[in-house]
Parts: sequence; structure tokens; C-alpha cells
Amino acid sequence: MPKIEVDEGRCKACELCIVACPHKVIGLAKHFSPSGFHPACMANAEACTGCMLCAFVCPDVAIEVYK
Amino acid sequence: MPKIEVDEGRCKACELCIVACPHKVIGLAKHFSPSGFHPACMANAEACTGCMLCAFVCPDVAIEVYK
Amino acid sequence: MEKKVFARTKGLTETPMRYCPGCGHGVIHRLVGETLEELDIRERTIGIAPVGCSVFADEYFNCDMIQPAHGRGPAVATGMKRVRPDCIIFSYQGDGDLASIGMAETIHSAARGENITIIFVNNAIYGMTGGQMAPTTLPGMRSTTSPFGRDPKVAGNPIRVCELLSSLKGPVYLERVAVNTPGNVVKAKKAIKKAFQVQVDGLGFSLVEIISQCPTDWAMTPLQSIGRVKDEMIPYYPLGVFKSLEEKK
Amino acid sequence: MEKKVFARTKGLTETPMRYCPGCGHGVIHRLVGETLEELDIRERTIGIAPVGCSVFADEYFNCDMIQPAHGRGPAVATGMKRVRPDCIIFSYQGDGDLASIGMAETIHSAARGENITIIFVNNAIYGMTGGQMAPTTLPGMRSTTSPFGRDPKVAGNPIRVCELLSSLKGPVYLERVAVNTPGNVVKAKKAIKKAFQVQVDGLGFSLVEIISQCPTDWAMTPLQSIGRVKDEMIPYYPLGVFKSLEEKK
Amino acid sequence: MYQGVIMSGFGGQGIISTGVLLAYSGMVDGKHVTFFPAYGAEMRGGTANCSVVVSTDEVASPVVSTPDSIIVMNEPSLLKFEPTLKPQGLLLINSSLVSSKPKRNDINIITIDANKIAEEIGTVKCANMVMLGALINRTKAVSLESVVKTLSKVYPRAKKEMLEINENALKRGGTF
Amino acid sequence: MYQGVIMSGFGGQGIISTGVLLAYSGMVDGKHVTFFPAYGAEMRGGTANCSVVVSTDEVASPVVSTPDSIIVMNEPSLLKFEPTLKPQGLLLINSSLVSSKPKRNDINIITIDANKIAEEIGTVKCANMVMLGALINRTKAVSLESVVKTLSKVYPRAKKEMLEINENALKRGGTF
Amino acid sequence: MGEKKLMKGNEALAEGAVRAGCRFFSGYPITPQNEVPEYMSWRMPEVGGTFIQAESEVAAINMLYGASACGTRVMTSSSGPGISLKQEGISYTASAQLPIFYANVVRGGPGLGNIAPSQGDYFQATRGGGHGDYRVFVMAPNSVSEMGNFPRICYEVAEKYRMVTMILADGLLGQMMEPIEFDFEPIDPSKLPPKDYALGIQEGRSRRVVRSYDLKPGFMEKHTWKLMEIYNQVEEKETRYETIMAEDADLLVVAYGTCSRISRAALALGRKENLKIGLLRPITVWPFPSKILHDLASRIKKILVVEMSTGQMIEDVKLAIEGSAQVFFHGRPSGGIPTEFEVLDVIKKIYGK
Amino acid sequence: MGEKKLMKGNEALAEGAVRAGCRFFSGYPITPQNEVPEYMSWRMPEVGGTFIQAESEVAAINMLYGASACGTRVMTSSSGPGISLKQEGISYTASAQLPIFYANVVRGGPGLGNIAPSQGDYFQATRGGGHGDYRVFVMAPNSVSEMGNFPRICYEVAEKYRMVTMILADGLLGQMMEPIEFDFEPIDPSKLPPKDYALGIQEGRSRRVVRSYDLKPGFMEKHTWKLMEIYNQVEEKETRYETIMAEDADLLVVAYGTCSRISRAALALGRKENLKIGLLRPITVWPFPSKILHDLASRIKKILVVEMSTGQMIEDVKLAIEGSAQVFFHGRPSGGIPTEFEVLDVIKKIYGK
Ligand SMILES: Cc1ncc(C[n+]2csc(CCOP(=O)(O)OP(=O)(O)O)c2C)c(N)n1
Ligand SMILES: Cc1ncc(C[n+]2csc(CCOP(=O)(O)OP(=O)(O)O)c2C)c(N)n1
Ligand code: SF4
Ligand code: SF4
Ligand code: SF4
Ligand code: SF4
Ligand code: SF4
Ligand code: SF4
Ligand SMILES: [Mg+2]
Ligand SMILES: [Mg+2]
Repeated sequence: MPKIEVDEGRCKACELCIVACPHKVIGLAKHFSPSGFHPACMANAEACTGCMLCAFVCPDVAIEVYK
Repeated sequence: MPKIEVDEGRCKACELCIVACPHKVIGLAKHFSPSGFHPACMANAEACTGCMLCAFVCPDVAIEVYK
Repeated sequence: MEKKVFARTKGLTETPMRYCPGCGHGVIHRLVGETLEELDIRERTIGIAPVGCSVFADEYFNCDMIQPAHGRGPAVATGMKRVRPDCIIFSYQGDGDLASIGMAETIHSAARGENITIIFVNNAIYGMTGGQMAPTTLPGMRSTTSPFGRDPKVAGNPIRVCELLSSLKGPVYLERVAVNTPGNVVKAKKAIKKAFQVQVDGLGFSLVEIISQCPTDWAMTPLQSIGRVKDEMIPYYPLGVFKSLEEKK
Repeated sequence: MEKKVFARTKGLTETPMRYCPGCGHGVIHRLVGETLEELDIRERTIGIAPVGCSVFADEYFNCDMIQPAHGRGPAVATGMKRVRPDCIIFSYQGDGDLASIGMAETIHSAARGENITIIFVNNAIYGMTGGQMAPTTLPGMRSTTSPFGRDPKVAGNPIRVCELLSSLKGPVYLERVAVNTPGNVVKAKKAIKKAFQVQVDGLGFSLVEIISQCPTDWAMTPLQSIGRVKDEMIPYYPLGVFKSLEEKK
Repeated sequence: MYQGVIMSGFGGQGIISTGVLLAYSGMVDGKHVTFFPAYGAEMRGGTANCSVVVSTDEVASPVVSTPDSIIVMNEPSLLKFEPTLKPQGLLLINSSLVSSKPKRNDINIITIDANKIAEEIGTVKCANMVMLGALINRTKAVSLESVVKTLSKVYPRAKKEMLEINENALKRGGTF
Repeated sequence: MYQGVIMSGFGGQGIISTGVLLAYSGMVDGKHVTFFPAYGAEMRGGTANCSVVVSTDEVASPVVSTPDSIIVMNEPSLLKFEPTLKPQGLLLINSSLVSSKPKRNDINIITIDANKIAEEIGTVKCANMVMLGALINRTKAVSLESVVKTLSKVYPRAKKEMLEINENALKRGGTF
Repeated sequence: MGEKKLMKGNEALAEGAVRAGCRFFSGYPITPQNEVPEYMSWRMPEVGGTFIQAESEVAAINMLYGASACGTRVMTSSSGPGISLKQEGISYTASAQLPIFYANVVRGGPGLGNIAPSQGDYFQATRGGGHGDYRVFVMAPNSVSEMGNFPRICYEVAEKYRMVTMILADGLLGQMMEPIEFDFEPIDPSKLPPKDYALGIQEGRSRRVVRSYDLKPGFMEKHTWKLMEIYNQVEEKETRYETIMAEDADLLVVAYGTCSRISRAALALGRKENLKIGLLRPITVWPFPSKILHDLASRIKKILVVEMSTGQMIEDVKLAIEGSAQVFFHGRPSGGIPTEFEVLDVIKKIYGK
Repeated sequence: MGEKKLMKGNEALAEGAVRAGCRFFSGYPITPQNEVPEYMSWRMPEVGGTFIQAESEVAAINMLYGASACGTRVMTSSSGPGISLKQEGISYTASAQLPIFYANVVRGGPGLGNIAPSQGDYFQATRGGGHGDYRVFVMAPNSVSEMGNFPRICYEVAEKYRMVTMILADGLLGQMMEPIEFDFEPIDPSKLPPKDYALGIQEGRSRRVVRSYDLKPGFMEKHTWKLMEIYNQVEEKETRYETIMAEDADLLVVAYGTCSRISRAALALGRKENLKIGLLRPITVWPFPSKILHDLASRIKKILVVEMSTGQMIEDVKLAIEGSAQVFFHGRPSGGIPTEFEVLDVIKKIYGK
């Protein structure tokens, strides 16, 4: 199943991936990352198509995509 | 009668006026100017029409024209 | 098992980037890094970090790096390319760096047709120093030195760098792109890759202007900032190719 | 009795000019001087001499004059015009001064749309320092720093300043003229007068580029030098209006 | 009376304005004051700290190298500044964000769950005021009244409610 | 042996290359030499002068402030340099272009109608060589042979006839 | 004069210049002095003056050249790298005898360095980083109050002697806040006497020329000696300093700017321990208070120079005392800030010697 | 080495640099050093090097920054105003520890000044006209021969210590001609050992970074002290000077460059009149030969400094002797050139005192 992995050490919760995802897969996690952000996470994992649009826009190269 | 007057203190004998004059009025004088040039002079005074073309091109504003 | 279809490029180091959340520099770094990897030029590339937020680029690009004086990237690039024509030289610069203090170096390296690549990040602001007006700040846009909004009557109109350079014979490739949407990011990548390819092929001066966002100094959230790119920046700075070998002006 | 139909203008001082025989600076000085007189602005004009052969312009123009650092005329003009908007400010500059070391100041004063006038004397050479290559030296042209002729592969192609500036919004009047023939001198005068008028009317940035000759450093007689203007310079630097209020680009 | 204070935390925690507020209030109280900010070299919004001196005498050095009191708003700040505190000095820790324990035992330590308290009062943004309230209560460096009076000067664009929230936070801090 | 020479005239008169020629010849003769040019601030091709020292000892100052000999090629140069000449020094005047008379009577004066002589020899351009010929004849600063040998080095692009003309001019000058 | 205000040093500097009649500011952003252009960007229009964010520091200084030539009180400010870029323009301004005022809020160098406070640009400020023989009147404030009040003095000196004046402030002085009270009424520049060199509208007078050169042989030499005469006068009349407890001191600390504050704190600590320490604080670093220091050194045989650099002012100290005392040094370059305890330690070590 | 050639100082300088392995020159025309770029414009292509006429002095120095970072021996040259413009770049180069070599063929200043010889840029050269704590190795030739032979020394020092080096020559040295014999064989730069900092092709090594900053607290301070340690070594090992008849002298002239030649002539005159005059000529003006001067001053109680400036090196003289001798000065700034008679007159007056 397609999925993304967010490197929580890099994510800064900018939410750009959230709006980039055409399938509204991504949300922000409740927990804090080491640097004090609520990192991005798959809030709606099933919808992911592995299209990589989220990774394209992530300014911190925090997302890797599997398909 | 139209004529030009050359300020010999300014003229540097560049000859630009000579080629500018449509009536071949101007030549260089035999004598030296204070700064050591052979200044421009009316070699063919009668032909002058007072058209001022010589004055237009003179880089040293050495020519005044009378008509 | 799933295959990794999108992975971090080896063109970047492992060091996490210290840019603000949502800052455009990060994506642009990635695109350059991927290009270095994909064209297989990483190990013979020397990158030039600007003075600006991306002065830290010297920690992020996984190639030899140099950090010179503010605005002088193209001069430094010239010095390097002339003595190391076998290396690929790129200068990464902000709008203050390239279009304000570095204007003369930009124009003259372009006019000389130096075989270098410039990655020009236009975020319409001086990021690093805390949000002062840039030569590219839009009319009416507030900054810490245009607190009532940029007044073109006093500060002039913003400079469009690609247009400015396009009258010169030196540049062989000039394109303006943006990184506000996935689609634009893809286009930006293509442009960056092409610019490096131009250099690899020894054709001459290439520059890609990238419209970017600075959420912090625009006093916006990252999402608002990409909105401004679309609504205000791109209308003033039309995207497109301004010069290329195919369609010479 | 004959009437004097052509007399020395009061816009120039009585001091004889120290330019070489046939040098274009002299005619251009006259045209500017006449303009000051004819527009009746001499007593409220401040002229800026460049660093270049015409550094001596501060002795020749019969108005207040200032002589600043090489290439910085437009910055100085900006400072003066902003504090004395009631004065007419012109900056007289050579091609090394304006297009090489002063490129950034030129572009930025133009981009800001400063209400100043620039008289730009393009003689394709560094006159004062003894004939080195200028940014405007023609391809193949010899100079003391391009002893085998300018090689565009190494030194780039010459910069066309009017074309370069015309993409900017700031300039309202840009024209290129020459002073190699009486006819061109007349046209040059018109352009210069218009440029000053633009300033008098408060319309914004005006620049006249004047193709000129430097017999000395071209190693030519004055007559040969005006030949080169016609045969080599004007073909590369087409004369004409590049920007005006009437025909906005 | 001389009080040298260090405040330290993340960029967004209002460290700088809290310091300014303290200095301003000291001035209002007729004291000599200095304030000096320092920003980290990391990401914008990284760490920030400031030195404030409030004193009855003219302030010689504006650099507080051995503070009388410290407000610590995040983990790295504790590490960095605890060692510099004067013996018997006051260490105020925002325990909402600092989990480590101080190591010294020659100092006075107060831990305050400032974020939580702030949220209770109205917004997490006033956690800094809770800490400041505690600091002035313990040090008497400035009077609470002056701080309250000064609030609107340091936050000229703040809405009235926000000023009230801050005032409440200060007072709540004053109970520590 | 020490000979400090000043040569002075208009820009086009070959002052600089004459100076170089003298210095070069001195070097060929195994002497210590220095040459120093100075250009006027006036129009290009205005006045020019140069200092040359030829000496059997190392040359200390390259600046010739009190020359042993002077070549004066135009009017202003006479005014400027006559006063600096050493007592008993040699003043060579190109009388074709200098009409004033020197004022001092403690010096040796030679006037040469150099332009006229030069034209007789072939071209007015070799007037400088006539003067130099006279100078070396009188001062023996360098040998005529060395100067002749050196001509082609200082004028590498000169045609053979021109070199011959110069040689003749030097020799003719040597008769003064 | 008005009420006490809590201001940032940089803001005080800007406001002080405006009050002193500055009506033209042009500058280019650089930390740690950004508050100066930022303040000027709204304050200048408010008082009918001009603010320009120049395209570079080079352009900024040359804009000043023009505006000052028209008789306006002008200012620019920058830090380290930007000040280096201004050196050509400063030399031109000095040569053309145009009065200007600028500030260097010094950061750590050389190179891009860092944005921490430093005193590493002392040589550049006092020895003319630009080319040729000229001097700049350099004031070294040590408080926000002085940041705000010194610009007026600079303008007065600049115009009286027609020279370049500056404030040399380490970054700490730019960034810190302190209460300030201005010690002078705001100056209305339109009420200042007209300048007889100012370019503008002729109205009957003869034309004026401002230039920085003279190619006629000997003239530039004369001009330079003329400048030197002026500078000598400035040395004589405009040297400023402060001494603290120097009377009975057997060890003298010499420090300026922030270091003088820190040293004063060290003094206080030391005096408590009965160490007879005194302080000489140069307020102008050019002209340097050589005379008083020379006098003091005839009695006080140990001198400690404290600088936030590897040692630059120490040369002026040594030049002043001509070997008549022992000179010690404590330096913290490129962002290091000494503490009063550190300074006291050094003092104690010297006593131990 | 080869035959003696009569060369202009500027040409010797350029040829000397080429022989010493320079393969990158970029510069901008300015009198009186135009022969340097002019020479390089044909000589560089001849040896497979690069000549660029840069758009400005600022661009030129920054091109050097790049080319030097790639391990090439580089050069730029200029005069007065142009050198001022390079100061930022010089400071960056010093901070980044890139070896470069440049020349200032000094003209009259300040400002545009004139094109006559001068020594008015001594302060700028020796005190770092740029910002921050750094030093430049400065050689002061006094003959065409030294103009040609010193570049090699500069490159060696530049690379050994990774620092900025320069030749400070008054315009007279650039314009004069003298015979020159090169005292070293032409160096093939491709045979020089590779530089472990040089950017280029990685070929297995890890990536390299050249930078002039460190924003981490404390790091720039450490870096600056590291630079100072290097400079201390240079002071110890690379100071160069020459003394003439100093052994029995009772009056010592200190002069560099052209002034040292003129002073030597004055010495010769004076010795004929049995005046026991000696000469100390600093060959490096930074590091200044303080130690020898200090020693000499312990015996010789009268020192005359001769400069083509209003007095700049005199500070180094005073710093060296620490008040142990009387210091007199004779200066001719901005184009004035003293004569040997003039100097002798001054000397006699000093004896009279
Ligand atoms: C000579 C000089 N002037 C000014 C600065 C200060 N400075 C650092 S970065 C910067 C501008 C940065 O803006 P930009 O180039 O647009 O980059 P951004 O941070 O927006 O990416 C300035 C003015 C400097 N370091 N050096
Ligand atoms: C900073 C600086 N660099 C270089 C120079 C030397 N310089 C004087 S005039 C000049 C160029 C003159 O050429 P141009 O501007 O074309 O004027 P022209 O003499 O041809 O009229 C140069 C390089 C200088 N004075 N200042
Ligand atoms: S890969 Fe595509 S679908 Fe999956 S999270 Fe990313 S953007 Fe959404
Ligand atoms: S785009 Fe990247 S940094 Fe931003 S929220 Fe998504 S994963 Fe995090
Ligand atoms: S006025 Fe006309 S006709 Fe007369 S000389 Fe001049 S150009 Fe010739
Ligand atoms: S154009 Fe003028 S300067 Fe030239 S020859 Fe004619 S009169 Fe003389
Ligand atoms: S300030 Fe702006 S440009 Fe700089 S890192 Fe932050 S968002 Fe990016
Ligand atoms: S050198 Fe050229 S530009 Fe200069 S005065 Fe002579 S002819 Fe004119
Ligand atoms: Mg930017
Ligand atoms: Mg020119």
C-alpha cells in the first residue's frame, strides 16, 4: 500500500504537504517533535496513492514516499 | 557676407570642421597657434554660406559663425 | 513490499535545514541537490552560498562549497570557473544578494557569458536581516524599511531580473519558475536541471529565477505565503522562459 | 553688418577644454551647455563630473558642479535630487564609469525612477587611463587590455546600455545618438534637450547615450575616428529612442 | 538594590518583550535599568535570551554574567544558564517545557507549570507573564503596579482583553 | 661617474623614449641606470618629462632634483627646469621651438636648431636624437655605439630606414 | 529634551541624528544595526526628510556625498563588511571636505564573521580604512544615552571643521535598551546658517565646485597639509574622555564603549577589595586622549587595556605613554564579551606581577 | 634567472608574479598601475593563465577569492580608491584564510587625489583597511628589481601561512625603469604541492567548505585567535629589513620604498660631510622590524622618519622604540617627492638641535 514516512526530526509543521495532498491524507500529529513541532502524519492513510505531491512541496525534505 | 571666426586659442586642428563644411571653405593655417597647432581658417572664404555645420561638429567650440 | 519512490537525495547532506517552517529555500535546495545527483556532477560541483538566509547552504549541499561576500557570488563563480573549467559552478543567491548589492556582478557575469549557473531565489524580501525591502519587494508590500508599503514613487518599482538580463547576449538560458504548488515545483526542477545541463554542455550563462516565499518576514503562515506567491508575486513576475538556445531573442 | 548666428554658449565657462583634438567630449559638452542656457536652468543646475577624461567637466560647465567617486554619479545625483528637488541634476559619465564600475548605481537609479538626467558618453574605451577595454568596446577592437582585439568568448559581448535599461519601469526617456556628423549632432542636441525637459517637467529618469569618438586611444586621427563611429559603432549600437513617454514599451 | 536577570527560551515565547517589560517597569519605578537581547544563530524562532539589570545605582555592565535570577523557558536554557546563577540566586523554571532537573543545590529553585497556568488564564502566550510575576514577587526588583502600568507601552497594539489576561497572569505568577 | 639627466618637452616629441634609450644604453654599457617619467595633468599629449640617471655606482635616488644635464625641447620646459640645473651643468636647448634665452650664467648652454637639423636628416621626429647625440657627446654618460645598438630594442617595430635616420641624427648631434 | 524613554541603542542613534537635524539617511541593511534604517524609514518622512534604502553600502555613502554637498545634514550607518565597502566614499568625502556623519555598529569579523558585538574595527575607524592621508572624528559612546546624544556633537564637529565624523559602537550598544534623555532641543535644520560651499541654486553668487582631486602638481600636497592643520585643531579642541577614580589609582584601566562599562564594574569590585584601580575612558578615539593618558602614565605605572578585539586601541595607548608605563592587555575578539570578574582577575594577576 | 632587462616597475611586478606561478589575474584599470593589467592581458594567455578585466575592483578581489579557493596563485593590483573598494573582500579572504597576493601602487590621496607617487596608504595596508582583526603581509620594495622579485616571497608567505599578502609601492616604483634580474627560476604552478583546502573535484575525498564566518557562539572568537597565532609566527619569522651604515650612526633615518632610496642618497651626501647618519629600511612594513629598531634606538638617540605622507609609519617607529629616542619627521604627502638635499637639510637641522 502506498504510504509516506515523515522524518519528525525534520518536519516543521508548515502544513504545505497537507494542502498539497490531493487526497487529504495528511494531518498534524498531536505529539511534539524533538524540536517542538506537531509533525505531519498520515491522518487518513488509506487514501494515499503515493503520488508524491506532498514530498514535492515539503521544504524540509521530511517526507519519503513508498509505493 | 557669411563667415566664420576661429578662436585660435581653442582650435586643435582636428579637421572635423573641414570635412563637415559642405562648401570646402575651411583649411588649416600655415602658422602655429599658441598651443602649437595649425589652426583652422577660411581657406575659401567666399564659399561660406553661414550654414554652421562646421560649428556643430567643432569639439572645442572654437568656431563662431556670422551671417 | 513497498518501494521507496521518493527518497532524500544524496545531493544534500544529512544536516537538517535551519530555515523557518514553510520557507521556500528548502524545496529549492532539494531540487538543486537532486539535479547534482541526477546529472552525476555532485563530485565535481562547487556551490556558492550567498549572504542571506541561505548562507547555511554551505552545510546543506553535498558538494564543495564556498561562502563569499554579500552579492559577489557571480564574481567568485567567475574566478572559479576560469581556473577550474572542468568543475560545475553554481551560485545560489537571494534577491538582496543578487539584485541589490550584487547587481553589477550579476549583469557583468551574464554579459561575459560566463559558463556558470545561477539559482536566484526571489522572495521579495531580505530574509536574513529581518525583513527589509528588497529590490523585488512588490508595490504596496510592507517590510521593515517600507513600513507603510513599498511606494514606487519613492523606492521605484521592483526589478524583474530575467527581463533585465534578457537584452544581453551573454545569457543562453533564463527562466522564471515558482515553488508554491507541486506542479510548479516540478517545473522548477526541470528548469534547474536544464540550467545545469547548459553548463555541462559548455554553452554559457544560465540563470533560473525562483519565486519563493518567506513566511516569517512576510508575517504570514506558510499557507498564506504560498497564497501570496500565487496572487501577488506571479502576476508581477510572470513565469516562463526568457531566453533559451532554441528560441533566441 | 553680419549677425553672430552661432556663438559660444553661456552654459560653458570660458576655460578652453583640455580634451584631445577631435575628442567627442567637447561637442557633447557644448550641447549640454546650450541646453542649460536654452532651458534657462543653468543657475539651478548641478552637474556631476565623472571620473574619466571628462572629470575636467567640473571646469567647463557653467553651473554648480561636483566630482564624485568613479561610477557613482547616479548615487550622488540621487542624494542631491532628493534634498534639492528644485534643482536640475545631471550626471555626465563615460562608459567605464557608467557601465562597468557604476553598473549597479546606473540600474538602481533608473529602477527607482530618480528624476535625474544622465548624459552617457560611450566611446568604447577607457579614455583617461590610457585606452583599456570598456564594457562597450566592440568585438575585435584592440585596446591596451585586449591587445589582440576583444574576444567575446573571453570578455563577453559589449553591453548595450539603452537596451539593458529599457526593461525597467523607472526610465521614462532613453535615446541613443551620435556626434560624428553635423546631422547627428543636431539630433543629439534634441535628445539632450528633451532629456532635461523630462526632468524639468518632473517626469522621471532620463538618459541619453551618445556614441562618441576617442581618437587618441583608438590610435586614430580624428577623421578616422568619426569614420569608425559610422562604420563600426553605430551598426552595433543602433541610434534611436528606446523609451519615451509617447511610445511606452 | 541590584538585580541582574537572565530570561531564556524559544523565540516565540515572548522572552524579549518580557525583558523589555521588566526593564521598562524598573525605569518607571525610578531605577536604573539596562536590557540586552541575544539571538541564537540557529533557525529564526530558535533560542533567544536577554539580560536585564534593575538597580538603584547606575548600571555599570549591561552584560549579566552571574545573574541574581533566571527565568528558564525551555530545556536548552536550563543547561546553558543554570551554572551561571549566583549562589543563593533564584532559578525560575517553566516546568511545562523543562523536564530536566537543575543540578545545583546552592540556589533557590521555583518550578512553575507556566504553560498550563497560562492556558487556564486564557492563552499559552501569557506563560512568560506568569514567570515574570513570580520573579518580581520574589525579587521585588520592580513593583507589580509598574509592570501593569507598563504593559500597554510595551504592547502598544495589544487589545484590552489581552492586556487584562497579561495582568492576571502576572498576578497569578505573583502567588509563587 | 654620475650623470643625472632631465629631458622635457611636448608629449609627441619622443621625450619618454629618448629617456628610455639613454637608460637602456647605460645598462648596455654596464652602468647603473634609472629612468622615471612624469606626465603633465593637462591634455593628453601635453608636457612630459623624465629623469634618467647613469652612474658607475648603484643609483640611490631615481629622482633627479638637481640634474647634471638637461634637454629642453619646448618653451615651458626651459622655465621649469633651468633653475634646477647644477652649477656648471649642461643645458641643451632645442632652439627651433624655444625662443627665450636662459637666465643663468653659471651653466654651459648649447642651443641646437634640432627640428631643422632633423628635417634635413629626414624627419622632424628625430630631433630628439639630435639632442641626445649632443648630450652623450658632451657628458660621455654612455657610448654612442651602445645607443646605436640599443635603438632597435627601444623601437622594436621601427623600420630599418628609421633606425638609420635616428643613427644619423645621433651622430649629427654628436658634433655639438 | 523631554521625558526619559527606554530605547534601543540603534533607535536612540537614529532619533538622536534626526533631532540633531539629519534630513537625509541612506543605508543598506546589516545586522546588528538594522534598527537604524528601519527607524529612519518612517521617521524621516515624518520630519520631511529623505530615507533611501540604497542598493549597497557603496551607493549609500555616495548618496551622502551628494546630499551633503547640498548642505543637508546626512547620515548612513552599517557594520563591518558594509563599512569596509564605504571606505572609498569616506576618503572622497574627507578629501572634498564634506561634513558627514555615519555609524559603525561593530560586529564580529573579519569576513562575514558573526553578528555578535565587537570592537574589531578600531583600526579601520581611527587609521582611515580608506586611502590617503585623512582623519575621521570618531566618538565611542558607552550607553544608549550617549548613542542618542553624540550625533549632535558629530554634526557640530563635522560642520565646524568640514570633516567626516562617526560613531563607533560595538553591537551591544546598538542592541541594548536603556533609558535615555536627550540633552538638547531638537534642531530645525532650516534654521542652521547656510553653508558657503553648498551646491544648489546660484541666485547671483558665482558657481561652486565640490571636488576631491587636484591634478595640478603640488596642489594636492597643499590640500593635504591643509586638511592636516584642521585635524590638528580637532585634536587640540575636540578630544573627549572621562576618568574614574584615576586620582589615587596605581593601576589604570583604559577601555572604551561597552568595555568601559564592564571595566567600571570591575573597578567597583576591585575597589571593594581595596585595589586602587582607575579608569580612563576615551570618548573620542580619534582624536585619542593622549595628553591626559601621558600625564597619568607619568604616575601610574601599570596600565591595562581592555578591548573586544585582539588589541587595537592598545597602540594608541602605547603611543601616548611612550614607554613610561607597563602596558597589559585583555582582549576578547569577534563576539567575545568580557565579564567584570574576568577583568578583575586580570587586574589581580597584574598586581601579582 | 636570465639576462638583465630594463623594465618598468609595474611590468616587473606583473612578470614577477607570472614567474612566481600566478595564473589568475583580475583587475580594473587605474593609474599609476595600468601597466600591470595591460601586461597581464597578453602574458596570462601566453602562460595558459587567465586575465580578466573585472567590472570593478570589488568584482576583481572577489574573483580572486574564488580562484584562490581552487588552489590557484592569484593576483590583483590597483591604487588608492580601488584598493579601498577591495577592503571588504580582503577582510573576507583573510577570514577564510585564502592565500592571495595583491599590489597597491600608491597614488596621491585622499579622494580622487592625483596620480603622483605617494605613501599615504600605509595605515590602510598595515592596519587593515577592512573590518575586523586580521593582518596582511606587506612588502615594500624600493627598486624595480624588488618589484619583480618580491611577488615570489609573497606567494610563499601567502601559502605557508594561508594569508593575504601584498606589495605596497609608491607610484614612482611602478613608473620607473631599472635593470632587473630575476633571482629565481620561473615556477611551474602545476608542480606545486596540492592544497588541502582547495575546492574542485572530490575524487574520493570528503567535501570541502571555504567560509569566512562562524555564527556558533564563541567559534569566531577562537578562529580569530587562531589567526592571531599565525600572525605572531609571521612576525617572528618573516620580518625583513635592511640597515645601512647603522653601526656607527648617531642619527638613524627610517624610510621605506622610494623614500629609502632618497634617504640613501642623503646619507651619502651627509657622510661626505662626516655626519654619522644611518638608515633602517623596513622591507616588510607589516610585520614591522620593531625589534631591530628597538635595539638601534637604545643607542641611537635621534631618529628621523621620512615618508611621502603626513606621517603614518612614524607610529610604528614610535611603537617600536617606546620613547627611548627622539623621533623627528619629514613628510611630503599626496604627490610630493622629497629630494636628498631636502632630507639632508632636515638632518642638519636635527643635528643643530
Ligand atoms: C556588505 C554587506 N551588507 C549587508 C549585509 C547584511 N545582509 C546579510 S543577508 C542580507 C540580505 C539577505 O536578503 P536576500 O539576499 O534576499 O536573501 P534571503 O535572506 O531573503 O534569502 C543582508 C543585507 C552583509 N552581510 N554584507
Ligand atoms: C575606483 C576607481 N577605479 C579606477 C579608477 C581609474 N579610472 C579613472 S577614469 C577610468 C575609466 C574612464 O573611462 P570612461 O568612463 O569610459 O571615460 P572616458 O575617459 O573614456 O571618457 C578609470 C578606470 C578610479 N579613478 N577609481
Ligand atoms: S503521496 Fe500523494 S496521496 Fe500520499 S500523502 Fe503524499 S500527496 Fe497525499
Ligand atoms: S511539508 Fe514537510 S515540513 Fe511541512 S508539515 Fe509537511 S512534512 Fe512537515
Ligand atoms: S558656416 Fe557652413 S559654409 Fe561656412 S565654413 Fe562653416 S560649414 Fe562651411
Ligand atoms: S573643428 Fe574646431 S578644433 Fe577642429 S579644426 Fe575645426 S575649428 Fe579647429
Ligand atoms: S526568514 Fe524567510 S527566507 Fe529566511 S529562513 Fe525564514 S522564511 Fe526562509
Ligand atoms: S583620451 Fe580619448 S576620450 Fe580622453 S580626451 Fe583624449 S580623445 Fe577624448
Ligand atoms: Mg530575499
Ligand atoms: Mg570611455
